[in-house]
Amino acid sequence: MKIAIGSDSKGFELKQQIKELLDRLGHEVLDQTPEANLDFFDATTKVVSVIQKEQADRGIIIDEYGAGPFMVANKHQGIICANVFDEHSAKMTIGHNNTSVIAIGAGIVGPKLAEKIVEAYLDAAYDGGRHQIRVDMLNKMC
Amino acid sequence: MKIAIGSDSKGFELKQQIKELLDRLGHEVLDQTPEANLDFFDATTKVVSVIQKEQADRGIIIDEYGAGPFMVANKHQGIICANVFDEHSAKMTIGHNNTSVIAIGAGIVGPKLAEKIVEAYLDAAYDGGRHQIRVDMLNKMC
Amino acid sequence: MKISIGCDHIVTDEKNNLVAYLEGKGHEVIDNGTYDKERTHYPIYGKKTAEKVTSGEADLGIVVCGTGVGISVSSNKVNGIRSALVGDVETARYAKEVLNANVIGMGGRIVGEGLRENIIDVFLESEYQQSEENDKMIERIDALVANEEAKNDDHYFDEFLEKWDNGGYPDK
Amino acid sequence: MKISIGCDHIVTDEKNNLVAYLEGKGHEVIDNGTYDKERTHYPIYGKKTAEKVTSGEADLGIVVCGTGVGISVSSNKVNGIRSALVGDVETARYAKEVLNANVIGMGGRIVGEGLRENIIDVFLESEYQQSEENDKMIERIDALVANEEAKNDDHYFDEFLEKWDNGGYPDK
Repeated sequence: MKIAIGSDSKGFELKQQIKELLDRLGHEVLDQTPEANLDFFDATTKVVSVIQKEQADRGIIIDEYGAGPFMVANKHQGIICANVFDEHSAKMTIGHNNTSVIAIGAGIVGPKLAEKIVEAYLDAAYDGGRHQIRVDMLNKMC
Repeated sequence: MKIAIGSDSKGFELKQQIKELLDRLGHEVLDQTPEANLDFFDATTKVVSVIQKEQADRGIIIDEYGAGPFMVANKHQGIICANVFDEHSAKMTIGHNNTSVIAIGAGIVGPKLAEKIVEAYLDAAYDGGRHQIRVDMLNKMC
Repeated sequence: MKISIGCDHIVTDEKNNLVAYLEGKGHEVIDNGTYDKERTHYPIYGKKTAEKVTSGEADLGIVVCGTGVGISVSSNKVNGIRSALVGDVETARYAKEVLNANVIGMGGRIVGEGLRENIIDVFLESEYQQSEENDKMIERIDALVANEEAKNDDHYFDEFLEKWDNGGYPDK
Repeated sequence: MKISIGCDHIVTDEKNNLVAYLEGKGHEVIDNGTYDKERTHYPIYGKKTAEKVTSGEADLGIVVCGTGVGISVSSNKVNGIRSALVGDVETARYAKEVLNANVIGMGGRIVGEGLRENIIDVFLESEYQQSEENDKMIERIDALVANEEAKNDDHYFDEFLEKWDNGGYPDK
C-alpha cells in the first residue's frame, strides 16, 4: 500500500520509527513532513491533502496527543480520521468507518503499541454493507 | 517522598525522564539501576528489595511491557505491585490496594502518559478502612 | 453545567449510565438519543449532540459509540465543534486546556465505565488555558468550514435513510 | 479450552458476560465467583481462580476486579502462577508468547467490553514461543516461591474474615 505519513515536532521520532516499520512491511512510504519543526495543523493538512487527491491509500499523522490532528483532519471533505490508542480500535475503525487516516499521540501511545496499531490498521479492510450509510452521512457533512 | 526506581535496558530512556520529573516534583530518587543493561528480573528485584527494607516509600519499575516486573514483584513478601497504563488506575490502586510499587511498560505507555501516571500515583494516599482486609490477605499470601 | 449527550444503539446502556452519573453530579443533561437498541446510524446522534453545543443550548457535548470513532467524527464535522476522541484522562485534559474542545468522544466498548467517568470528570473540570498561541490554533481549526447548510436540518440525512429503507445498503 | 474465571463484587456482571462470551466460543468455564454483588474480597477469588490452573483443572485463568490490580496480584501470589495485568492486546500477546502467562487480569471498570473480549481472544490464541531465554526467565520467576501451605486451603483467610465479621476493619 501507499502510505502518507506526517508528524509535528513532538511526533517526529515516532514517525521515523513507523517509517522503518512500513518499509519492513513492504509498503511505499510518502513522508509529507521530512522537516521536524511543523505544528500538527500543517502536518495534518499535508497528509490529508495527499489522501484527498488519492495519491496514497491511507494516512498516518503523529503528534503528542492525536487530538489535534483528529480535529483538523475531520474538518476536511471526505476525510474520516480516528485517533487510535489501542490495537482493537485500529482494526474495528477500518472495518466499520472506512477510516482513511489515523492519528497517533506519541506522548500517550508507546512505540511498541504504536507499531501494533499501525500493523492492525494496515491489515484490516473496510466491511462495507450496512456501514456504508454511515460513511455516506459523514461524507455529506464534509 | 523517597522513590526507588529501576529499569531494564528497554525502560532506561523513560526511567531517565521520570527521574527528571521526580526531581522537579521535589522527591528524593534512589536509582537502583544506573546501568542500562539489566533484564527486568534483576531491575525488579533491586527495587523490591529497597521497598522491603523500608528504605524508600514507593517504587517504580520500567521495562517494555510492565508485565514481567508485575509477575516478579508480586512474588515477593509484602509487595503489592500494579502494572499501570492509565492515570485513573494509578490513583485508584493506591487508594484501594496500598500499592507500594508500580510497573510501567515504556513500549505501551507514551512518555507524557507515563509522567501523568507517576504524578497521580505519588499524589494519592491509601484509603485504609475496609480495604485493609484485602491487603492483609495479600500480605499473608506472600 | 448543561451537557448534550448522544450515542448509537451499540452503547445505549452505557449512555444511560452516563446520563445518570452526570445528573447525580448536578448537571443538566440533554439526551439526544438513541434511546433503545434498534439499529440506527451514529452520524444522526453525533450531529444532533454537537448542534446543541454550537447553538448554545448546552455547554459541552459527550458522544459514545462502540469505538467512539464514528460518532466523534460526525460531531467534529459540525461547524464550530472541536471534538476529542480519547481513551485516557490526560488527552481529555489537554484537549480542553489547549484546544478548548467542546465535545468529547469515547468508545463504550473500549473504555471501561470507571475510566469513562473519570475522563468526563477531568474534561468538565479542566479549563481552557487562554494564550495567543492556543487562540490562534483554535481559530485555524474553526476556519476549516464544513457544510453550513447542514446545521439544525433534521432532514439532512433523509436521502440515505430512504435508500436504507429501500434496501439500497446490503445488510451485512 | 478449560478456563478458570473469578471476580469481585464490583464487576460480577462483567464476569458473567465474559463467561457467556467464552462458552459461546466453545470453551468450558469454571466460574469461581463471586456470584452476586454482595461486598466481598478479591483475594478469595484471585486465589481460587489461580489454584484451578496450578491443579490442572483449568488450562488458563481470567481474573477481573475494578482496576484489575487487586485480583491479579492475589492470583500471582499463588505458586506456579504467572499472571499478567493488562489493558491492551499487545501486552496480553507478549505475556503469553514470552512469559507463558497462565492467568490474565483486567480492570472491569478500566477496559471496555469489546476490548476485554479482544484481549482474551488474543491471550487464548497466542502460543508460548519456547526458547532457552524464555524458559530460563520463567524458571527464575517460578523459583520465587510464596507460601506453599496456602494452596487449596479454603480456610486460609479465616482469621481476617473473622476479624471483619467482628467489626475489626472500619467500614469506610
